[in-house]
Amino acid sequence: GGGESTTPGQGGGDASTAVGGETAAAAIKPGGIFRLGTTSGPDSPNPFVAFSATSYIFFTNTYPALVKYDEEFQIVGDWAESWETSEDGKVWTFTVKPGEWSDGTPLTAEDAAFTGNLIIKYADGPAGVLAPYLTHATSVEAPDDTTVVITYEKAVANVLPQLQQFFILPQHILEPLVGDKGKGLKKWDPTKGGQVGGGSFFIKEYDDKGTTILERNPGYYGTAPLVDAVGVTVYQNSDAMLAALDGGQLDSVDTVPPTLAEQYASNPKFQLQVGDSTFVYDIGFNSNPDKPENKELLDPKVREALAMGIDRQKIIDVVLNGYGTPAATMFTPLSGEYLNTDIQPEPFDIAGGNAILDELGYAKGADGTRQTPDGEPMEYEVILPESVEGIDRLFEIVQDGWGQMGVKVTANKMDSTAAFEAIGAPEWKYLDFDIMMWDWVGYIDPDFMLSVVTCDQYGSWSDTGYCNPAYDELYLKQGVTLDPAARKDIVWEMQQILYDDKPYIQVAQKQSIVAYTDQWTNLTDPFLAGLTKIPWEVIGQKAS
Amino acid sequence: MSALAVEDLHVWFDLPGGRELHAVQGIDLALEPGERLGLVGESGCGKTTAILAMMGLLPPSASVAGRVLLAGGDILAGGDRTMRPHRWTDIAMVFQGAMNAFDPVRTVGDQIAEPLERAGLAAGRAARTRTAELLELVGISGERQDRYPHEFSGGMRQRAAIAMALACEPKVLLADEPTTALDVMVQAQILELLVRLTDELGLAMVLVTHDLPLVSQACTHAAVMYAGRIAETGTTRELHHAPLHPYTRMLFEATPDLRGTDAVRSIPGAPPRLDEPTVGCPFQPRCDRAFGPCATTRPPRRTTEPGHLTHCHLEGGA
Amino acid sequence: MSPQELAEAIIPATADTRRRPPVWRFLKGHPQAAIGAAILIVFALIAILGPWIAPYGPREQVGPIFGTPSNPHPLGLDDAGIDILSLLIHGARITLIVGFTGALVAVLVGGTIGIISGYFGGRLDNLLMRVTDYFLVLPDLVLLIVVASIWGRSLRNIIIIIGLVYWTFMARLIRSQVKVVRERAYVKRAQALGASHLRIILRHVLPQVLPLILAQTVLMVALAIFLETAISFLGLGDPNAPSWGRMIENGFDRSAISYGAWWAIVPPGLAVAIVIMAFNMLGTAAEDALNPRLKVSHLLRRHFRMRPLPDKDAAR
Amino acid sequence: MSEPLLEIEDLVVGYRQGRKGVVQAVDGVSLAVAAGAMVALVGESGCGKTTTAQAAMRMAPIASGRIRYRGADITALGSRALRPIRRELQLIFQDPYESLDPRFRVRDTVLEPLQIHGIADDREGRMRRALERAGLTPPELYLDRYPHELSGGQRQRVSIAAALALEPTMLLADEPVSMLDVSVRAGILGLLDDLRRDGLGVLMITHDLSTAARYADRICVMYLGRIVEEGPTAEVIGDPRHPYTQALLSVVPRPDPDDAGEPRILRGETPNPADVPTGCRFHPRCPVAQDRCRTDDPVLAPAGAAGHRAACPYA
Amino acid sequence: MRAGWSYVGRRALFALITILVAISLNFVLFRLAPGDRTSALRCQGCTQEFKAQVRAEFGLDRSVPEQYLVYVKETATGNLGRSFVTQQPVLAELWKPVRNTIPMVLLGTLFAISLGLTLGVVSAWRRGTITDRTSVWSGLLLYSLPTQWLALMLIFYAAGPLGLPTSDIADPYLAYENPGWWPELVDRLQHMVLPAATIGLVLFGEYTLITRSSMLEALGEDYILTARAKGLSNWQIVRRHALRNSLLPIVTLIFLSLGFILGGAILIETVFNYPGIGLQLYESVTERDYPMLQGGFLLLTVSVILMNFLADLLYFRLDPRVTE
Ligand SMILES: Nc1ncnc2c1ncn2[C@@H]1O[C@H](COP(=O)(O)OP(=O)(O)OP(=O)(O)O)[C@@H](O)[C@H]1O
Ligand SMILES: Nc1ncnc2c1ncn2[C@@H]1O[C@H](COP(=O)(O)OP(=O)(O)OP(=O)(O)O)[C@@H](O)[C@H]1O
Ligand SMILES: [Mg+2]
Ligand SMILES: [Mg+2]
Repeated sequence: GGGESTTPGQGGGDASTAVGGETAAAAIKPGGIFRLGTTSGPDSPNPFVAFSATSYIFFTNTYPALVKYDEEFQIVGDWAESWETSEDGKVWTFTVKPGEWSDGTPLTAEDAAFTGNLIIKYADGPAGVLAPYLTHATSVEAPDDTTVVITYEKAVANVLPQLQQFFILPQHILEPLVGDKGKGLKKWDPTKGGQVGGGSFFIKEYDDKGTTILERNPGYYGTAPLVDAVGVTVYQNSDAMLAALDGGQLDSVDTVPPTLAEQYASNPKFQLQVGDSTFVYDIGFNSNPDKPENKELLDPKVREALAMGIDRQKIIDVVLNGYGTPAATMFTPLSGEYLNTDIQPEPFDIAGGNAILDELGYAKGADGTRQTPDGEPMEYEVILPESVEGIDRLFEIVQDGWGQMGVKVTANKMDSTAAFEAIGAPEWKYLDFDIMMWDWVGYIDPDFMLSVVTCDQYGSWSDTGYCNPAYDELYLKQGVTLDPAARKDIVWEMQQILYDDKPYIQVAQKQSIVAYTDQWTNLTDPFLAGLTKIPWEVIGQKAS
Repeated sequence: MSALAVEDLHVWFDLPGGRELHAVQGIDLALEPGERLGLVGESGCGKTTAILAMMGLLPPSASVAGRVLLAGGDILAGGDRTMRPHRWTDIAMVFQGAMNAFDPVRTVGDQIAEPLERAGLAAGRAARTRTAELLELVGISGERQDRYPHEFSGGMRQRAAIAMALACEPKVLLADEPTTALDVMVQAQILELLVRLTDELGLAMVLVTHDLPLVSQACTHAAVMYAGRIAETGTTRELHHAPLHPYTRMLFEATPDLRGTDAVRSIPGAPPRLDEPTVGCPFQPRCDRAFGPCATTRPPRRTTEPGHLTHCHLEGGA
Repeated sequence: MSPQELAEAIIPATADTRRRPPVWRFLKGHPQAAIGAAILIVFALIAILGPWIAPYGPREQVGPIFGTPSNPHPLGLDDAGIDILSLLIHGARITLIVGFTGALVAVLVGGTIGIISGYFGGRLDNLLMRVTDYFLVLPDLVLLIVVASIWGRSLRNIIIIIGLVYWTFMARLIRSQVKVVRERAYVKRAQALGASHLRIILRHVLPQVLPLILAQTVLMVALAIFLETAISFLGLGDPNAPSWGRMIENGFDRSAISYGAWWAIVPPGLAVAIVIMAFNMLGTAAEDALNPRLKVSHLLRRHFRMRPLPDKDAAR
Repeated sequence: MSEPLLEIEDLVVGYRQGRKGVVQAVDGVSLAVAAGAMVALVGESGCGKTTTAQAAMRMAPIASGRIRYRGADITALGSRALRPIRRELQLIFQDPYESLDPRFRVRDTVLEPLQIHGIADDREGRMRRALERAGLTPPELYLDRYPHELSGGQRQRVSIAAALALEPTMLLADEPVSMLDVSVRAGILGLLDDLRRDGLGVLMITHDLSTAARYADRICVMYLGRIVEEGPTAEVIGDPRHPYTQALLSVVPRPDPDDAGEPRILRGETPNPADVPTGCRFHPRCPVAQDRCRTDDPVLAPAGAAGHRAACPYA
Repeated sequence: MRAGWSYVGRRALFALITILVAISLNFVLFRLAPGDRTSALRCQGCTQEFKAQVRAEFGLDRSVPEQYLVYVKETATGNLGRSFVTQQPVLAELWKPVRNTIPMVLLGTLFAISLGLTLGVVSAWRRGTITDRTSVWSGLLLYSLPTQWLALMLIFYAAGPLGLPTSDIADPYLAYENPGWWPELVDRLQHMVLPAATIGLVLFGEYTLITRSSMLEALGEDYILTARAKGLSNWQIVRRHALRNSLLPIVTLIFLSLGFILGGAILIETVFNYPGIGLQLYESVTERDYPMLQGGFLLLTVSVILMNFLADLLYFRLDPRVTE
């Protein structure tokens, strides 16, 4: 909810540019272990439980998926060699490669059918976490060992982007554990007694607070990785992680704090990659028209005025140390053509904002705080989730700007669970809260982010209580529009609606900053995105 | 030669603010083997300080002048260093509150044997045997040496403290109010014990108390102290029947006698402060026979009989 | 002579110091406490005058992120380009307020319970002490995290939490003291006279335990500040209040360590340490002064001194 | 002798001690104090003297028995009803160093009883009179002093003055001089003696028989929660009947070294009320104990002259 | 010795009762927590029906007394439920971090005890000397340093020069290389040094001060004067009399603090990225993982109570007066 860093498939870098260090290609020495540091740990090795991006990295590397994104964010085959769609777009048939699970059991289409039907069956229950990847699917079948047939109830626009996260699980391991009503699924510990993987790796050792080691799966259906193993170590804070990187205990880290990016960029021992991500800071307003108090905040004009009080550049400078770009919609350039480039961020213009508010009749009181016509001061509490990095500073800058416009806000910081609860309070009716600050980390495909503001997300992903039937209609339409250009138009229109209604004011995109030591090569972009599959077949240590 | 002699002993305590308290202002005492000397006086007159000085146990805030002669040799001059070898082997002590004189976490026997081991007199089994003997000597079963102090009653602890003091067969025993806080009956037991032991072992004993009748009954000699000085020394008989110092007489007059009929009279006023110099006789403000020189001149030391001496201007008795 | 008796025996002889206020006398006799008090006065002044003496505002970006210490900014800049020295000055107020009020809550709650429990004894005492026991065995930091994250983080909550964590110490301590005072003859005498419990508590018991309560309060303030920095460090502090604890947290969170920006972490930590130390100096000195059992030591390297006999004639 | 002011009848006081049960600190004590009389209660430590006095003040838990004051039963009075009694019945404690609040000036200490009992008229005068009566003259010299600025004897006088402020009729003095120097004891005792001559009843607790002999009209000798001998002073001192009294008297040290006597020192420790022997409670230490003493618990019976009673069949 | 055993029995009973009380109060404490307990299921995408189903599964739909009974029964059989986050049994999930924390805490505490006690004793013995003053001031200083800050300072200024790792419990890849137990042990110890040193330094200050004053109290007792009168040397007096007596209050303190350190290690574990129980609980709080929290609380309270009990036992060994 309030989807943040723990959302599936955290946006990683792409279109990244290598900064500093030498980039000349060198001979590769196969073997060895690639050691990665991260500050966000896996939450579970069990796909029915896990949410965190790091867990998803494990899944993409240890479980087969039919398709994947390539470096240009185009869908290409992974386990599937080829696929075709029926006329009506409802039936998808994939031809898959032969492969083996890491315990030697053959990997067949049967596994896909088993996993798919399991998810469909328990979509409203224990398999809820995985259900989005098979939305609208009615069955998965395996006519033979190398053919997977997925049937949808209607034509779906984003089948392939979804399927790249449909992880195929080992039937021979899981089947006995399913239990009554699928109760066994959530209790499943895949790493107990050794995980059985079917991707390029399998989890050799799992430690959600320490180091997880992925070892090469000899029966992998694709090109074998060059490295023998990949280690992922979890750090509670980036200082510890960077110290390990500096000390040579790590080969790479997945995030470099913006404050430190320059240091690494100028250090020849390291390579730094900076690129766009799908991470966007936003300010959300309670958009439920039934909210009893502070109704003035429902007015898009007020929101617009407030938006003009946000110094986006200062936020980028201070919070992100320059490693960010202003944002005006929920999408970033990573979403490619779906990003509505017509929409531009509101200018930072205190006077302009003041003018709007004056015009609306919210005059400044004696203490400089504006008042509504009812005499209520414009004072609000802003919900801040604790886990979001830099949120304090972000808030301070916004607070200053709004303060200059006579709108007073105070922070109410909570852990993310509490924050999400407070937003929905009471009982997912969205009546209590006024303003919140958070971030969204979306996917490359726009579907999920667009869904967040639909009416039926109340109590689920919705963190603004926004509900607009016209918008919902468009959402359904884009979901079944198979023509990309037509779909793009709808998506652009939807972004415009949101910009006008302003359930959110998007503030800035936080770029991803990745560092690795100069000893490694071919860590082509974007090698860490949970969204894409890492090209292990080319990544290796320099020979010299 | 005296078993213990004190010559012109002075003790000062440093007080905060650079001032000084002259707690003991030049006392002389001499004690023959087997002699029991009672040291009496009002609270705060310096009794404890005097005997702590004899043991060299004064705190660092104290400074001392004078001599403490043990069998003729001065043991005070070298401070703690010269003192330590004599402690317990030559001169031992029973403390005022024997309740607290024992370490609560070690057995009584252990603590009695400790000085034996230290002085190399006995160790191991021999020390245990000796400890048992000592306890029997004061009327406690030797088996009780493995008990802890809290398992002893007050009277037993006091007796054990006496046993402890006798461990190294000292020649001099200093007992600081060994019976205060004890019941009359237990007090009688302890006194009887002390008298018996000094007789049997030929010990010289200084018995500090503020109870005159006690001294009369238990001691052969007595020294009456007042405000850090000796008012009068002599045999208990001389002191009772022919006091030379009015203070001695008035003390007796303030003490009710079980069957006596004389009026009991308190001594008016209070002892002088010791942190200010005194002029003349310190007792003069309370004295019923003060006259001319008392207020201005320090009384001289006078002797009537051998061993009976006083610091008083009055001639011919109080 | 027991140490108490000795101490008492000495007092009358030196009673001429009595007219001076005891606090002054105490500070004079305990350099450690005097230094502590002096430091605290300085910090209290800083806290009071903060807004006027701080060179910059607590939000004012005056230079680059983690700007190094330089002439206009002797302690450098923090992760948002704010002058650290100014932040320190502004933070003093919050830190001290939290410390004092937190300690006050602990003292009021713990003191009341301790006095009631100790004075009345019996079943009530038993009951109260069982509750205290439970709070005593709860690991405080953990309790605090739970409560802070459940109730939300505001200064008020932090203060209440601090009180909640520390009242037990206070209650225990006061109770044991009150139990002693209750047995004093003068309390018995008042009882025999028919004085009400309230009167006895207010007139006889409370004044007697007050110095100890004060000493403990001082120590408690140190603990409260300590706890505030801990809470803030764990990100559970009030985001609207710029305390020293939050400065440390900010520095830590924003990678001051890796940046090598020691100036973002060392000064606030030092400030906390100095203030806590000042409180501790004052508190432990007071505690020691109130403990008669510490006045005497029978085992010291130094011993009594010998001096020449006084001039007899002069003495006369 | 006039009507008794304070009467204690068959008093039993038990203290709960740990889990083990109840310690009978006082086990059937009866005595009476008349106006203008001084009764001394003597005995070894722990025999229940203090407890008796405190029970008379209604400050100890009374298990059974009666306390009468001026003929009225006050055993079961509530604290409100007790207040007027507490005005007239005053307790003086053993330790003058402890019984004064160190933070109270003499003035406050003496005024406190008046405040507690809400006596508003002529407070100042009452306070001065009390101080003067306690021998602290002129009062001005003492009014503003703190306890630590007073000598032990003066402190005890202050606590007596505080007791006198309410103009009581009965004093219970619990070892009022045992903590004082000999030189001032006589003064305090003389003061109490004067007060009783003024018509106050005094119950004096002491373990010093010489003191009792000198000042009291009657002596009650207590042993292990019981009174074992009781009678006019001259009788008890001159003709002690109970072996315990005899022993006690024999060990009293005499000021005259030549007047030694034959001490009859009892062996054994101070008895423990948690462990009372069967039969006569004194028998384990008694020099003349017979077989029947082990089983029969003797009661106070007349012995010797009129008004003299002892709890020993061989008295 | 009968009295003694009854003492031990009574303390054991007392500990047991306190544990029962703690179990119950833990239940209450977490029942007081506001909010939907299933929100910790981290299933924001789930339907309300599914949440209801999960509530039923965790027994949250039953009445509070019923829940309490079930909870007590399960707790008694050692079943603390399953973590909301990982769905694994709480006890096993707690054991992992506890296993990491204990050796570190022990190392730090041992360091603090040995050094603090020694310095405290010496300081009291040499009261008023330079040694004393130095140790009092250093004790005060260390006692006053915020734990997390001290840890940061160690990272800043000690880790580099000493070449010590500043995070984690072990070199993550060492085990993978399988170098044998010795290098692994060394590696573990190296990782433990800084966190343990932080604990050690903080406690050391406290222990020094407390030992000193406890020792001073003992040195003021009359039996010390007696011992001097008996002619014992200073060292003998300290060793035979003062030390043991002054140790009594310290023992309780140390044992009590052991339990607290376990929970209080959060700060240190945060700074040093040390995956211990403190960090785990902190995480559980932010994740609203109530079963974990409840279990962790129980674990910590029980360990404090047990430590208390151990202290009682030790007290019983050390102090002959303790029999009732
Ligand atoms: N350590 C000390 N520092 C300062 N003054 C002291 C010290 N010890 C004793 N005095 C003072 O020295 C004087 C003599 O004290 P001392 O204890 O020797 O008297 P005492 O005759 O033994 O009295 P008591 O009968 O009460 O035991 C008293 O005025 C006392 O206050
Ligand atoms: N509050 C109490 N709780 C339990 N036991 C008590 C209490 N007060 C007194 N006792 C016990 O009652 C017995 C009698 O005590 P009490 O104080 O009356 O004796 P006493 O004759 O006054 O002794 P002393 O001469 O020592 O003052 C003692 O054994 C004592 O331990
Ligand atoms: Mg003395
Ligand atoms: Mg008594």
